[in-house]
Amino acid sequence: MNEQAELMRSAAREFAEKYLKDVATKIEREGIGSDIKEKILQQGFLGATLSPDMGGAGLDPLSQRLMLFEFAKVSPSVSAYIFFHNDIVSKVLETRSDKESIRNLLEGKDNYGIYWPGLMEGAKTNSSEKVMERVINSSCNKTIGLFSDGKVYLVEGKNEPVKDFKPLGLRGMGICNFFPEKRVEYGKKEVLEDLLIKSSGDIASIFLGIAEGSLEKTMEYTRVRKTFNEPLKNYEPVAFKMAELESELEIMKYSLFSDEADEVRLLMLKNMSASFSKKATKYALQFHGGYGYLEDFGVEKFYRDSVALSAIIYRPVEDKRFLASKIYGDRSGFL
Amino acid sequence: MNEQAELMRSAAREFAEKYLKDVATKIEREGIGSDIKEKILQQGFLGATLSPDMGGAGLDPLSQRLMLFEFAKVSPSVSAYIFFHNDIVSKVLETRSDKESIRNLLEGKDNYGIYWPGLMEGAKTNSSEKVMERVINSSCNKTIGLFSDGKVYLVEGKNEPVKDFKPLGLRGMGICNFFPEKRVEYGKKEVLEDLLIKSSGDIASIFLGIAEGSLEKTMEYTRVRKTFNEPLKNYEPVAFKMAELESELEIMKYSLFSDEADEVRLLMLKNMSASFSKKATKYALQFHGGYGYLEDFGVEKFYRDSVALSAIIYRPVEDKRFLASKIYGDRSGFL
Amino acid sequence: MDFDLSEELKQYGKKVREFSLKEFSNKVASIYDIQEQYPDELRIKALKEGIIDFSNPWKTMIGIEEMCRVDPGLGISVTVPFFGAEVLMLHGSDHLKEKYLGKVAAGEKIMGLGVTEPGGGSDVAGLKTVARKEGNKYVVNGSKMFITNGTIADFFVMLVRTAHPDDPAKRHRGLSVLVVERNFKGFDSNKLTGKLGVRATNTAELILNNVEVPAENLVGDEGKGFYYIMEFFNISRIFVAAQSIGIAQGVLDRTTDFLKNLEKNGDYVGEERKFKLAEMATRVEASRLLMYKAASFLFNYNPNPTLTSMAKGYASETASFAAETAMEITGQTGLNSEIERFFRDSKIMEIWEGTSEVEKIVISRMILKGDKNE
Amino acid sequence: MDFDLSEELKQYGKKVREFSLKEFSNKVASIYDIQEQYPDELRIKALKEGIIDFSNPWKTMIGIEEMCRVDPGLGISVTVPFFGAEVLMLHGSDHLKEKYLGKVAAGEKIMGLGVTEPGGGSDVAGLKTVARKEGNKYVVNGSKMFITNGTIADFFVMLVRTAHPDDPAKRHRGLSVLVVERNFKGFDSNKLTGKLGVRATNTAELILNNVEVPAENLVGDEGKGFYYIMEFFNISRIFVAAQSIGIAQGVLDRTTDFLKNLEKNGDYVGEERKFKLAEMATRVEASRLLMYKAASFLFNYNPNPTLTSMAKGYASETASFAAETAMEITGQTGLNSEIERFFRDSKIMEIWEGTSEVEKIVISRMILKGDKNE
Repeated sequence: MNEQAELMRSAAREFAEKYLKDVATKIEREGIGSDIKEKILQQGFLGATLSPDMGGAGLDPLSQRLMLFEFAKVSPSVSAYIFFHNDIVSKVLETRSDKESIRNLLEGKDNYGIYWPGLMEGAKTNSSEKVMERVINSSCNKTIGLFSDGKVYLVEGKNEPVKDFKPLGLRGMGICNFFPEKRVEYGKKEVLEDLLIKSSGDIASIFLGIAEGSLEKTMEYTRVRKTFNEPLKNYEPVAFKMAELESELEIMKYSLFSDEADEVRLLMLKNMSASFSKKATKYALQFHGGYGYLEDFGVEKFYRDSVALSAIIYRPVEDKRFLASKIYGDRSGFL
Repeated sequence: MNEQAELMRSAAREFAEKYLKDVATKIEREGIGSDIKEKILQQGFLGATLSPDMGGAGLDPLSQRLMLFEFAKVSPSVSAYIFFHNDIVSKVLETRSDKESIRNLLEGKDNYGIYWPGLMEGAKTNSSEKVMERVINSSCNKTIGLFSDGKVYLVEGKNEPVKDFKPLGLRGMGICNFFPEKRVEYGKKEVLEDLLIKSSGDIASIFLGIAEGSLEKTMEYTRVRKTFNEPLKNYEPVAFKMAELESELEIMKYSLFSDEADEVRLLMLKNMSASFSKKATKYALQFHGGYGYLEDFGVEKFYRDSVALSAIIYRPVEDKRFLASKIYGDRSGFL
Repeated sequence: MDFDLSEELKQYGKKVREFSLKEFSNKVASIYDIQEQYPDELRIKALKEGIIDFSNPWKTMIGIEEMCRVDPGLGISVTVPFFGAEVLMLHGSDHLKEKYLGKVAAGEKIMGLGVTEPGGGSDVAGLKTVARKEGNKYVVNGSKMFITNGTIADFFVMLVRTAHPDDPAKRHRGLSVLVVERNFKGFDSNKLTGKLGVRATNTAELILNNVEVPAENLVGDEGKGFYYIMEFFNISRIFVAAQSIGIAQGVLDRTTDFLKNLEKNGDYVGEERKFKLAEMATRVEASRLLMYKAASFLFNYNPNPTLTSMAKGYASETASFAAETAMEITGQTGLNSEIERFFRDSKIMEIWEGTSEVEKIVISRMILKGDKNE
Repeated sequence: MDFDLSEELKQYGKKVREFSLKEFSNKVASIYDIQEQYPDELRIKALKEGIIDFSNPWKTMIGIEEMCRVDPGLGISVTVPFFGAEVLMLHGSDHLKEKYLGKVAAGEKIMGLGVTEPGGGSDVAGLKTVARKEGNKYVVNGSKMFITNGTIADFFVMLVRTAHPDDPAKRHRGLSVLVVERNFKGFDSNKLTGKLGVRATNTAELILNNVEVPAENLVGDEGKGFYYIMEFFNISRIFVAAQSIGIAQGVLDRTTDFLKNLEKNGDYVGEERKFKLAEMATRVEASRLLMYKAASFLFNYNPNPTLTSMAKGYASETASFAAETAMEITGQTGLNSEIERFFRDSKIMEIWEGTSEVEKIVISRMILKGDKNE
């Protein structure tokens, strides 16, 4: 691991420890506060991957992965918030060298929502252009949106809370209905698909952060919680499963947090980590018993977020087909 | 990867390609021929991990892993043959600085069998000292054996074919009944348990070699074999599963074939690769359909060997408990 | 062999389904879910319309499945006011039955079961709530956790410790069941909020501070409480199986519709999602057969704990497998539909009324004891 | 609802079990397995003792399960001389039935089914063996692969192409079924050796080089062969489910004994192995219920392909899951016992008579077509 990466990891870990850990449940309930958003900007986490000539820090891919991982361990919502701005919004703006929007982003003037119904096989596409329903990021003033004409737009407008709906995951980011006032085309659907493929390693980092966050809590809980007068960890089914989960996590992390990780390996890790995070967070909840079912214990959010994030940024059909075709060196898995 | 390791990998791969590939099925049917055993000795694969002052090449652990992996891809029996001699026999002899036996081993005068009933929870222990039943390695003249007194002996004696029994796996090594003539104590049961723990990385290498061997054949088969006029690889359930299996294999290999792999990680990899190899070889067989069920196609042997090897050198209860205790930093998983 | 439900049960199932489809719309279910509100109007409506019929356990089971298939949170809420009733039915004095059960059936009262404690869970016999006999009353001190209907029930069938055996191995003895009313002095309850799922159900912590319970509120014999409760779980597990199968069938219905729609619109479906649909359907079918078989023993006064635990264990794992798979198949669409609520509701199935781990302990113990489960 | 087998069937099952325990000792099974030898003596003995009774499909199913529970290779061998008989029964002329089926029932002849071809498999309609009509005979050219009883059967019910539809989408039409005798000129067969498991069964490749088959040996109508064979698979799958459940129950029996022994000797068992035992037992029970339900439709002349495919698919996966798990639990002991043979025998269940993949295609297709599997 290079030095920059190590430094970024410590910085992110410290930040999460200092500013997020104690308020993680509050973030889930009330959203990421503007004070936290402000601090994220100040510390340069948001927009960090932008090239220096765009005003960013030109953060290397490994450092970005470590940063997202450390945040996701504590608050998947915060990690996703940075991810969407760094991996999607900034990149879309960069393709058009839209320096002004980037400056506004880096100065905290703009806060972006994400909207891409119909990006995945079978998902409903949006037909209305009057309202963009359930945009991710409840406090956005702009949105990167995929419209039913198959094009990506930068949309300015107004957000409004969604009534009678509570999203499954990323509750810290929240959702809103967005009323467009002005939109500018920024490319075709393929731009987003391409960005999602290129972000494979970052997506994997969030999934693994989610898994590690839930497993850390579970390691601790199974040490202290007793049943039939013995700590849970003394029972084979708990200890063996935890050993199995910790092993998978460790082996994936080793591969993900390496300078050498190339495109195919990052794709592999995205697929593996998506299903792993669901498995790990489910066991984490199970081993917490009834307590795991309660928001206060901070475990169920990882389970929800792993599934919600999968539905939002992981595409089981397309991503697997893409990888299979890479591995076979020929189009595969399309029947 | 260091240079020695790279060299060893090429050497083993070349050897397997040149001397094993074409006779792999023959080895399964008739055993590892004495010509092959001779060549394995000549090339220095057998006994390679012995320290130079014992007459070995002092092969580093990574190189040994790569060597076992490359052999297992083609012939798990040959890989296991080298493994047993390098990881168990040599080490047992080394603990007593038994230079004479080591010399005989390196000169091809001795060929060792392995015998450890009762090493795992619940396995039947041997009670007779007149005959050691079903010793692994049909042509051995000596055996490292665990007896019912809980002690490990170096046993000299005669082998005899086992009637009416065909072993599930490692058929190239074969099994025999062994009639002891002389035995010398070489320590307690714990010596073997300790060696199995220390060999975790090597065991993982064999399992992953088995998996890769079967998956390589399956990649090829699913490219050419058609059903309903389309190659199997074009169907999602085949392509996605192959992508998943290739991914797991790749991520484990990356971690296993690294200089940095420490004891805990190698233990993790042993556990993961043991179950992975069963899964991978089972799918390999399934995707070959009826042909996979036939010895001639060289796929079913990987499935058998992964399960047999698990029963012989992988201990699901003890190995998982050991790892869980390492991870928790405290005795775990014993209830 | 006969795999058909009786005509009466089929009709009943149909009636419950119609009621549920009418009353448990996504909009209604969604509001109770978000607000974590118990649907008392629906409970009363269901009772009035004869949808809830606890006189016949087959009907109860089928009713639960059909309701949960439409919405698990509401379905469970509507069917749970009787929770624990079997303990009273089987072991309560006539006085207790008359005083308490009748009003529950009439819809005037709601009851609850008080077994689990903070730090308790699977180890029921380890409970710490103590009832000290003083004259013709018990004085109860302790607390209960994760109690369904905790802030709305009028009374609870509660497991408490009435004696302390010297030998820790005998701690199953010395437990007794009392009927504890909410309006007894010293009784308090705190609603638990922020549940992952089944948020329309009411869950609370109970606190008992020198609560005085009349001795006549003892259910059955003193010291036999543990066995009464284990017997009860052997019954209630079949109803959790029904909840689970309702959930699994519910997401199967919705996933099937999703894929049918894709096909209809000429969109790509792909074999992988079809295979997953087939796996879901197979597991739902297998779960239901296990439940029916277990029920045919249980409701015939011949309970088979192996089969009951198989049914509960397998069905609950199927619910959570099916809900996860449905989320995977439907993706963004599922995220913005009822499926996400089913997903959140499903996980508790593997936890309450005996975790999956407990079911496996029961099954393996019975098998190793020589039970042939026939 | 009634989950009990009739007294007659129970007695029959018992009788088959006793026969199997007596005749299929590990020693005997082991020799046939190693030598890849068909146990013709056992086939005849079973017929003589009235163990094989193909007049009642329930008996066939239960008999297969009980035999395979003791030894899969021998059990299948003994019950397979009738393989394909249903095609003749349902569609053969009286002449064909009399000429061929009677002798099979009398134990004088063995039959086989010739469908699969080299390079064929799941895609049945893609077969390449051609029958050209010439006067009152067919001239058959082609080859068949993985044919059970291939070198021992006296005749085969064989699927061949008799017409070449222009439209490739209609290639299911133009297939027909012929009865082909081994002693017809131009017929040849090669035994396939080196099978992973079920090595007592006989498997071969058939070669047909201008084989002349009398036109009267056509089964049913020309061009309907594909449908006859699909109908047959819908029947035979239930018997593969029975084989699979026999295997799964067989390893469950042996694993239970292994763990009981550990407990008896005061050795460590551990919860993990107990949990796995519980999972095995649950899946065996669920598989059997699926099979019984599918059978109750099928044997009542009301086949339900969804249920049949669920039963076959789930049971075969259970067989291989159970055998693998048994190997894991018993380790070295299993390696030196019958369990390793069961393990080798189990895998083919997921391949023959429709791979697991084919079963899932059937199930999902029926569901998406709107089948409610009721």
